[in-house]
Amino acid sequence: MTLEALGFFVAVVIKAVLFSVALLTGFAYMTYGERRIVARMQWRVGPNKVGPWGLLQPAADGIKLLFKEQLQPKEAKTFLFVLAPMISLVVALSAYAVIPIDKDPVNIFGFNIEPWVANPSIAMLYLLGISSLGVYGIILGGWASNNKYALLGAIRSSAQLISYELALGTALVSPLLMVGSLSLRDVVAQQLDHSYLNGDGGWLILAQPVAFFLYWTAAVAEVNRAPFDLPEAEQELGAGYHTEYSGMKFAMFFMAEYVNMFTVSSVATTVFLGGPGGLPVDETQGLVYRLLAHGPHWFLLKVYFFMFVFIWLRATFPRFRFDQLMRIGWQFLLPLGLINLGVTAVGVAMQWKSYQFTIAVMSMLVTLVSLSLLNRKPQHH
Amino acid sequence: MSQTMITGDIVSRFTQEQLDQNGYTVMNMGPQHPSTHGVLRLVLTLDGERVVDCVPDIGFLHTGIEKTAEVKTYNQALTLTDRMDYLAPLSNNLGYSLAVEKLLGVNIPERVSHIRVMLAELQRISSHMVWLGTSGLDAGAMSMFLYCFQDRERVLDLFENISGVRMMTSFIMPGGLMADLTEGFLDKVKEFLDYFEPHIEMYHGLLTGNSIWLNRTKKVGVLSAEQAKDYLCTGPVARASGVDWDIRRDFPYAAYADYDFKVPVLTEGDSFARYMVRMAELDESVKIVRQCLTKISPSGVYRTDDRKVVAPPKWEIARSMESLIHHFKLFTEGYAPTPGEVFQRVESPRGELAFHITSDGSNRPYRMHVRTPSFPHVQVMPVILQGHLLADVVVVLASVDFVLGDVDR
Amino acid sequence: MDEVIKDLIALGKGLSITFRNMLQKPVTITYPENKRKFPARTRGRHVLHRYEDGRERCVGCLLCQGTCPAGAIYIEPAENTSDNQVSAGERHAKVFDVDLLRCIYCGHCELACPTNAITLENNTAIAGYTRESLLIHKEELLEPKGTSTLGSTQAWDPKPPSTAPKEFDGSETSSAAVGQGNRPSRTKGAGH
Amino acid sequence: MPQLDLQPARALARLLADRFGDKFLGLREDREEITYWVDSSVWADAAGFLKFETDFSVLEDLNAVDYPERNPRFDLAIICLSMKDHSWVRLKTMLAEDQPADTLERVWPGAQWYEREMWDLFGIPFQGNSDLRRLLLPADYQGHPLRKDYPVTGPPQSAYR
Repeated sequence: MTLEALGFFVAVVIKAVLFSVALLTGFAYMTYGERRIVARMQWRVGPNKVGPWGLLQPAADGIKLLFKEQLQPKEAKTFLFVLAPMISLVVALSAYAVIPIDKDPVNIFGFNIEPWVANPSIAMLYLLGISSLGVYGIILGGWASNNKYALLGAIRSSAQLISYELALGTALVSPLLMVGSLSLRDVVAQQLDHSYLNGDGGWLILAQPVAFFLYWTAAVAEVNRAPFDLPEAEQELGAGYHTEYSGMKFAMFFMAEYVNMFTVSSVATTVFLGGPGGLPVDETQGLVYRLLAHGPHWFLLKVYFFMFVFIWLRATFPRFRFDQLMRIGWQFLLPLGLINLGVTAVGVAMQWKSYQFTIAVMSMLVTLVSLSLLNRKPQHH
Repeated sequence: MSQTMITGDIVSRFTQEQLDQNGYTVMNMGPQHPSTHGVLRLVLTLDGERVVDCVPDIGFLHTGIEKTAEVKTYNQALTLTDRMDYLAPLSNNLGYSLAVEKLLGVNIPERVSHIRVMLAELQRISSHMVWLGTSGLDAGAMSMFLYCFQDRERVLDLFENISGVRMMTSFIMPGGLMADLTEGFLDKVKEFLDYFEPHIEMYHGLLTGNSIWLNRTKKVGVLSAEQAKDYLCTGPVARASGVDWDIRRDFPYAAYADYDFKVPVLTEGDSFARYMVRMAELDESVKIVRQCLTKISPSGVYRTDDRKVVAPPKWEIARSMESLIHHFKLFTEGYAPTPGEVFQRVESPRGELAFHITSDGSNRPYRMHVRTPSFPHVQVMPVILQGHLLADVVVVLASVDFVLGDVDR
Repeated sequence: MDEVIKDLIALGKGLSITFRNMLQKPVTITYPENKRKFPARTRGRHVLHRYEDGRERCVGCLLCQGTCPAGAIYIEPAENTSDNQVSAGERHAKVFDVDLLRCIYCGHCELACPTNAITLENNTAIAGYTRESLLIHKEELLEPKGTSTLGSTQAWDPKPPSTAPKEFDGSETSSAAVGQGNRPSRTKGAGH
Repeated sequence: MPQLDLQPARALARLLADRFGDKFLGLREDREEITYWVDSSVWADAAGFLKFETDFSVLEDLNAVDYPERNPRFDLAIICLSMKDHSWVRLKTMLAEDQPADTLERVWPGAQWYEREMWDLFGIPFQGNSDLRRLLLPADYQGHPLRKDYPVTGPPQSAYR
């Protein structure tokens, strides 16, 4: 092995560890943030006792979960029961490997550091593939618990994830078609290096609002968050697939859920909101300009915005019922996604400018609305 | 019922062979379950997630109130009634007090009746707030729960202000009230109404127009008017099914005859209709309490002056021999109505609450039977739930709004 | 599709409500740093009161024990002697136990007490590790020597006509009935 | 309060007397409440008569009272409501110990649980009830606690004493 290859390898390992640590810390503070924000939305204060403003609450929770008794039902399948939360967490963490948190490699102390763990040219495929693996953890956990509530949660989850995977994929294909690459780095570069008005760049949410809406809806369902949190609907199923889990095993499921939230938010940021892009200034003017133009802070800001939306949705909406969830996925999101994809494909073939895509997509929406207005039929159950 | 085991544990209406053949699962929902609103146990037979059959099992909260009342004096038994429907203790107090008063033949001053109406309506608001919050929560709308409980807290603050406790007030007693209103109480009630009324709008904004909520509740848990009557359903559950029946209007008690209010009736009979009926009742309750405020003087007579039923004021026993004797007689023996029986119904937030008290001429009720509104509502669950999904079960349970203390007594 | 638009508007309305509520001040109180004020009538733990001269108000008449729906009160009355005048009357409560685990805080005891000796006060922080610790005795119930309060009595009772005596001293009624013994009545024509 | 008009009650009593002859035992008015007494042999028929041939078609309550010294021992009562003219009546019968009463389940399906409750707490068997099990108490419970001879604190050997 050459020295260069070894260096690369070490760098990747270090970055992977750093990303994991950052994600897990982020998860911990996300739970804190969620509790505080939801509390404020409900006229409460939230955790404020442990440490200043309750900031050490996640640590306290972590310690509690670590030392909590690990309970396991007598009839549970031990191996799978233990394996399931691990699958969930590992899969959730590995999805993050391909997400670029800045545009270009940064030069620090002479080392050229790439702000991503890996940059395969099929990053998007990798993401979709790996995120659909997450369902294994849930299914195995629910089944191995030998609990009917957990099993129902697992079944709901698998059906939901598989259905929404399609909508999610279709929604992502349209912007990728415009970019013409599956590499997330290219997606970011495309959005940052060109301008929207000139025709072939700009944040893709402008050119693909419908795709963004579809992606976001499917993503909320994909990570089992309200109002699509059927697999763990505590009012119906106790806690769904992790009913029987306690202590650190439960915490792993919990982490996986939040890391998945980070992942889908990051993908939304990367694909639709220009990733680490910030203000349209000339980055060559100096460090300040560079920071204004792009950087991990912009990326985090956007991700946290999406996380806030997750929390906001959870605080507001009732939960869907299973058949309704399926109907939305198959009868609404997927057809709309396909139509959008068709429109986009035509546009790409005809080499439309970005704003032309916007116009086309919006007019497609208007057509659909007016068609349905003309063709209104009584809503059946 | 083919399978009743020796221990009496209900498994399902189906035999094991039938279950295996059809691929049904039996699932125990409760008694420890977040959405059974207490300790109700539903034995659900499921086909996938679809409910094929449901056998309710009650009695986990059976406290023998009817038996206990037989060894308490009439005044002591009042405190038991608080604990039946613990979300509407004042309505229970009112029903019991009216029954005992009817048994005794006592006349109640008008002001007392108006205060009773006001308290009962405030109680209705607080009880409906629990219902709204929990049914929102059961459907997954978690903020609803806290908003509603906050509003309920405000009502409980009012109760605490006049009675010293928030829930088990025992404030309405046979013969009148426990004490007079506190200073400024009516202003506080007005303040509460002004605070509360915009919140009804907020709840409508959060749920009524929300398509997720509509989808979850419309055409879910349909109960026809005939079924409602056959299964003794009353109150909002029956009114949502098109049974135009409200004790407050049709057998006016206390001072309800003097009040102007509408009885909301819908005909759909589904969970959404039950929701809308209760939301409309909130409006009506606010209206009634507003009318009360114009009719009640801030202080004045708060119980009957019949010394055989209520004790004389404390200052009087220091002056009057007769008062002292009455005081002692009342707190040792109580009062003894002549033999006979009465049936007194009131409209509790959950429906018709009726006290059926039999007296044998002693100072204790010979038999106190309570016809509680929640009891038949649990009985009707298998009828409503047939063919629904598991997720609908919790919504229907919440929309019917029973209290297990009320069911089991 | 038009329904979808309508739905989205309704959903947006819900979101705006929760967002607006987020900007409001929380309504909760951070306990134990801040405590809410109890109303005067709060029915919490029982207190036995004294007269200003230090004698106990309770005359051991057993009314509260008799009227208690939960059977939470146990009293053993004893005679007052001339060298040990514990209460104002002829008898006093030698033993006065309240079982806080049985008590339902209904307030019937304070309604029943002819001398306003027992009241429910706003001490609601009642907890203990053993059953015994929650069976409280006379020493814990009595207000300390030297203090003389009326407790929540005034919050409950209607105001007496101005001619009424301020507190029960046995002077205007049949003293035998409340255990006042044969002390001479100061005014003629007690009763009506 | 206006005096109760007894005319409609007497009319209904005549109807009941025509239908059930000497099985209809009479009419009693107390505290403005009307009670019709029938013999236990026509219990379900009288209830059915009230539901299907009069306006008193809604069952409100089913209640029993135990008089241990008396024979027959139990009073069984239903309250029937007329939603049309806002009035109600009480129909009562007497039952000896262990004497079954006819079920009202066929008249009002909702009577089932009320009868189960009475079976559970009083030990009154209801003939024809489709599911006569204990309702509130555990299935292996001994005795019927609302009977007057059942001690309030539970039987002497009871663990709950």
